[in-house]
Amino acid sequence: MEIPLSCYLVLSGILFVCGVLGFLIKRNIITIFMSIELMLNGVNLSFVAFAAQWHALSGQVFVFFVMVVAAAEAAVGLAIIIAVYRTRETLNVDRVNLLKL
Amino acid sequence: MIGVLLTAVAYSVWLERKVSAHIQNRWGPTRVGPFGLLQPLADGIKFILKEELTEPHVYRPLFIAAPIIALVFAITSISVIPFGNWVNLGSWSTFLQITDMNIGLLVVLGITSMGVYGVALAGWSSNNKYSLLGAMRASAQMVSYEVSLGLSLVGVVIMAGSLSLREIVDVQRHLHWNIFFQPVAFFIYLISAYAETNRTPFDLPEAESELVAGYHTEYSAMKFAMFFMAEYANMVTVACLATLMFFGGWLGPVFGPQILQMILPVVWFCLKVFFFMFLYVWVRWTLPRFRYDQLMAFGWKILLPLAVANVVVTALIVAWRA
Amino acid sequence: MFHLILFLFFGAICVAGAVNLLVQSHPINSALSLIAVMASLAAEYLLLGAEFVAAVQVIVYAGAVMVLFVITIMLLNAGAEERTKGSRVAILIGVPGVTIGGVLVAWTLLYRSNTRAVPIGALKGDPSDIARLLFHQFLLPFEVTSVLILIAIMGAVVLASRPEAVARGPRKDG
Amino acid sequence: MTPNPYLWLVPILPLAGAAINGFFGRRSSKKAITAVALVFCGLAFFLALVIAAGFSSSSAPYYFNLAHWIRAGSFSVDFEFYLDQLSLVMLLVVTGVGFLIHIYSVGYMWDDDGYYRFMAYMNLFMFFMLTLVLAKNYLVMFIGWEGVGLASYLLIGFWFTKDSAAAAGKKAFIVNRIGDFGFLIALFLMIKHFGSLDFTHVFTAVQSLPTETAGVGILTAIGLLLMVGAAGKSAQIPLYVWLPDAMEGPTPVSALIHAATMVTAGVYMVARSSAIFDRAPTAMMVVAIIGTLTALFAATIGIAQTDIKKVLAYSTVSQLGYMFMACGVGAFSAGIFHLMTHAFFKGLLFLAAGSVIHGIGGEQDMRKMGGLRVYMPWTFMTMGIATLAITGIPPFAGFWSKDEILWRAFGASWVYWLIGVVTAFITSFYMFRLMYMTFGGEYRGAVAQKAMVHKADAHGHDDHGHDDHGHGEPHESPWVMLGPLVILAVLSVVGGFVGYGNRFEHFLAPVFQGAGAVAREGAREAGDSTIEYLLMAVSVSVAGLGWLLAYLLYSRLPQLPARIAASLGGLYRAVANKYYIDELYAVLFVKPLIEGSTTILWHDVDQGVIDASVNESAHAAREVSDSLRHMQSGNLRSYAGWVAAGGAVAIAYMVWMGVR
Repeated sequence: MEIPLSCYLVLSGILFVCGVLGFLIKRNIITIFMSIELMLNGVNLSFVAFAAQWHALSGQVFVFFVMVVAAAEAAVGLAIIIAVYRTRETLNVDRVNLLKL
Repeated sequence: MIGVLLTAVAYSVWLERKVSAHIQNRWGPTRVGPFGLLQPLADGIKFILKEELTEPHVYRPLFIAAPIIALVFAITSISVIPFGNWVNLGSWSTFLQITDMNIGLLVVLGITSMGVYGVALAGWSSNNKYSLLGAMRASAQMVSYEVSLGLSLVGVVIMAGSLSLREIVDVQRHLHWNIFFQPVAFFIYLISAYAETNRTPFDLPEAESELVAGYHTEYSAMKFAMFFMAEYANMVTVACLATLMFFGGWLGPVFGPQILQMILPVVWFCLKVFFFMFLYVWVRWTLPRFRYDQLMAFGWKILLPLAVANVVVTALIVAWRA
Repeated sequence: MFHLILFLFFGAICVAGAVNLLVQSHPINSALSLIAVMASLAAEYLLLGAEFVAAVQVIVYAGAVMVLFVITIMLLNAGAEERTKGSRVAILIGVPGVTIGGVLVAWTLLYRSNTRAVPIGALKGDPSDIARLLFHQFLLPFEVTSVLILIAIMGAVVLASRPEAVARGPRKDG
Repeated sequence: MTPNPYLWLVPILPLAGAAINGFFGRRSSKKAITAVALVFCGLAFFLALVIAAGFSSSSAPYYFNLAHWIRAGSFSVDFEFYLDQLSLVMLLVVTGVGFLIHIYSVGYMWDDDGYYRFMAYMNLFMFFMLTLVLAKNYLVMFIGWEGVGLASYLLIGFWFTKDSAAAAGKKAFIVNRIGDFGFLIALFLMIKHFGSLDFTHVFTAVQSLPTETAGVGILTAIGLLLMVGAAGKSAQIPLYVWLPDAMEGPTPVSALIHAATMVTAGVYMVARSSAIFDRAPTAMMVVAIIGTLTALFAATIGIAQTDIKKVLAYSTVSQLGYMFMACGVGAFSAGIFHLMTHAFFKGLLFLAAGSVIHGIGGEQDMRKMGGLRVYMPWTFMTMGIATLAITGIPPFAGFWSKDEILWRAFGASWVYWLIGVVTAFITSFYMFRLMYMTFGGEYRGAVAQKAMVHKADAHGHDDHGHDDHGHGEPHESPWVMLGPLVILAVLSVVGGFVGYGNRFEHFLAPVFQGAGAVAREGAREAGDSTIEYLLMAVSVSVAGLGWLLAYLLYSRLPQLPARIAASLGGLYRAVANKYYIDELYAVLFVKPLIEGSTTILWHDVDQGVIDASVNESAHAAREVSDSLRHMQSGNLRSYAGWVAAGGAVAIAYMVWMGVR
């Protein structure tokens, strides 16, 4: 029994949509950031699925790069979150809507 | 298999108590059984029978989940460790390893890296500043030293040309143990492994004199036992890995009848692991504890550059010889 | 059949984790469900034959990135989120938009595409093969990402350290 | 054709000099500037001599491909240089006369603050002029063409703090643009019809076309347009008006650019395009008519001018008219011959005039001169030789070339000849008038006058040890200025013998062999030596008459001219005011342009349409932004909502496209 590629892609789509929804409805900035990671993961899955479909390892290499970028992004992003929290003393994005303090 | 491992864990506790006692010129456990050999059993019964305390101020779901996470990951990592050579019983032939994967080493690293969640969540969910401090220290320390740990193994991987633990052992035949070719990597690995398992001289997370008991301050009975077992299981895993990577795994003189030929590799393997377990205890009672900033500085400023240099040199030599 | 069951099992964990991420109000729970998603995604990768990617997924994502998240949550002592209603747009336009887009994509994939089935272990993602690709064809991107990481490290250090600490320079006794 | 790798060095050397002086001159000493300017210019001259030494009338042309330039489909233009007999003559004239004038400039401009600038511009001019002369195709020629225009603009407006100089520079530039417009269109036509701008290609293509005897064809159009360009650059009717004003520039500039070299570029271009004109008799006739009319017209204006340089300027226009007349009747080599001799004597005249102006402290009005032969004998002598040359007194240079032109013109039509002879008479008259007014009689200038009228050449003149309070009495110029005068005087004397026995024509024959067939036949018909000598006698005697008249009026009876002027009344005023041509142009072109620009373009189009649309769009943008500003709430999730909605729309579109 083999799984159609579309199943993997739909799974990846569900993860991505969940990520976007999380971005939209979550207020905690850390959770929003995690939603982004969820989106990236969803995309990664479609990369790997396509790699398997087309017998091209490049897809997996792309996943590797995405992970690297995600790691860098997490480091910087969390540092930014810490900096934001230090100045605003809140993690709620609805309260972080002014450029000036 | 898990039973074997848990038994090994239990007896390594006994070993530790015994050795430390002897180092301190004491006798250690002697009452339960000959040489106190049944002491682990008694300990187990005690842990199970003790009252499960769950303080009201903790974050309950994670407080309960944390020790389970810690133990599960600690035990899972043993699944890809090969502990012996091929075993042939008539027509049935197997390799003494639960799962063989050609990325076995990465799996071990991945699973051990997950172990940090148990510690971190335990400390955080306890809602106790000592626990939290201990957890933070543990997380930072484990994440930091994992880098050096992984890099120290890269040299070996380059020499073996594979990530499969079995193949790594296979290339060490005829006493071509990696300890002779990668001494720097070995010591980096050893130091990082001690930090990774939160053992002295890197036991900052549970430094009794500063943090009461670190992340497991609030734990008791079976949940505490789980952390305890996870720690020793991790030690066993790390010791196994050291044996496989640097000391030729199950390789050793094999002779005698067929049954002996099948058993001897396992014996050699166990002996080597035992040596490392002994070393743990030995070091624990010999070296003092680091200060925390010294620990981090040592990890990032000395071990990491050294590991990188080792990788570069190894790669250059391998490339030159190829 | 076994393959399908595994796929469904881990897929279910993925979806459940993703939904749980949305539902949970406490960030630490969201983080844990995200870890579950990532771990089961690693299993999915194994099903697809991508062993190396699976291992790296566990090591990098679950073992490093998410640890950072958890540490940050612990450090900032983030509590359950407030239910503020800051954005009507996100709820009234964004959510339906995403839902419609997702449904459309799913519909297209399921009923309008003729993608072939993926055999189990279709493509062996051996570390050596990946490495060959990475260090030949993708050498430049690889090096560029290494620079990116370096910059990210420096940026993170500068951002996260307190301004006065940056101005004062490193402590002498450290 | 023979490749010659040294060819490109000739133009590049002055460019290097210009660059060095231009970039570093401000901080260099004057000696260094002088050395750079002279060495690079002199090297170019030397190189030209070396090249000329190995070049004879039978030599195949040299060429050198410096670089590929334009490649567009089948059309291509290379940066190529080319040297044949025609270019060689021009090359020698430009570098030789140019070098002499550079030397002269050292003395003339020494005390000017912008000395380095002047030298850099002069070298730059040399570069562009040599590019023009050595071009192998029309586009490279056009670069030189525009470049000399630029150098001319810079040098006319050299004293740009003076309004009249700046205005004269602009005038020259703008009038030249009109000519360049015609030139450019001619180039476009060539590209369209011949697919090339290379001389060889174009002329080969032209020769396969029939002569456009009746009607106006493409060749006639190209020829006329080229003539428009030439009229602009060489100051022919109706575009001559810039040249007299260009005398605002320093006198060496007038000598080099506005007498000897640049203004003759038009003649060179017409001669170079002889193959085209040969097939377009109508265009040729227009060239001849314009040249003839210009010669007469400018000469009459020259009678009544009192500014020494203005007289010479109109004289230049007139002489250029002669050259065009020659080209128009098919005597290209005669035109080039006159071009060469004219370069010698007109350059000499200007330099001598500069020496005079220099010697009496910047005065240009001839009414305030007089008796200068006593003070500056060398200047007097050399200028006298030049005058004899320009008036066509044998055996001076001008005689040979002018006579050749007149004879050939007679071969085409007696009308040309008649006007040419009348012009020769007038020329002789105003030139000797100039000589008598300047050097004859008593000095009329204000010797000790303190408040001196610093006219155009208000250069510093304290170089001779005079104090600031006045110029003292007139004096001879230093030898650095007189040297070039003497050399040019020698050339003005002997230069004409080059053409003795049609040697010059034979030398240029390879260039014009494809052209001038019609004209040459006509010339042969008139080639009766009796008639030739008769014509010669007429023109020489006419020149003598002019001299005599000038002698009578300005030396014997100095009061008479004023009375004649008074009795002529309106006519004299018209001539003195240059027939009001400038005013006419102002009324016809400049004023309507300014009016139209102000009312229609500025107030209606610019303010009413362009500005208004800009303002309105800005206003509209503000309105829209004001309403959209509320979208930018600062809330991260709202932004994400918009992004998500946009993504959904994009997905929906793609799905729809895919499904459809």
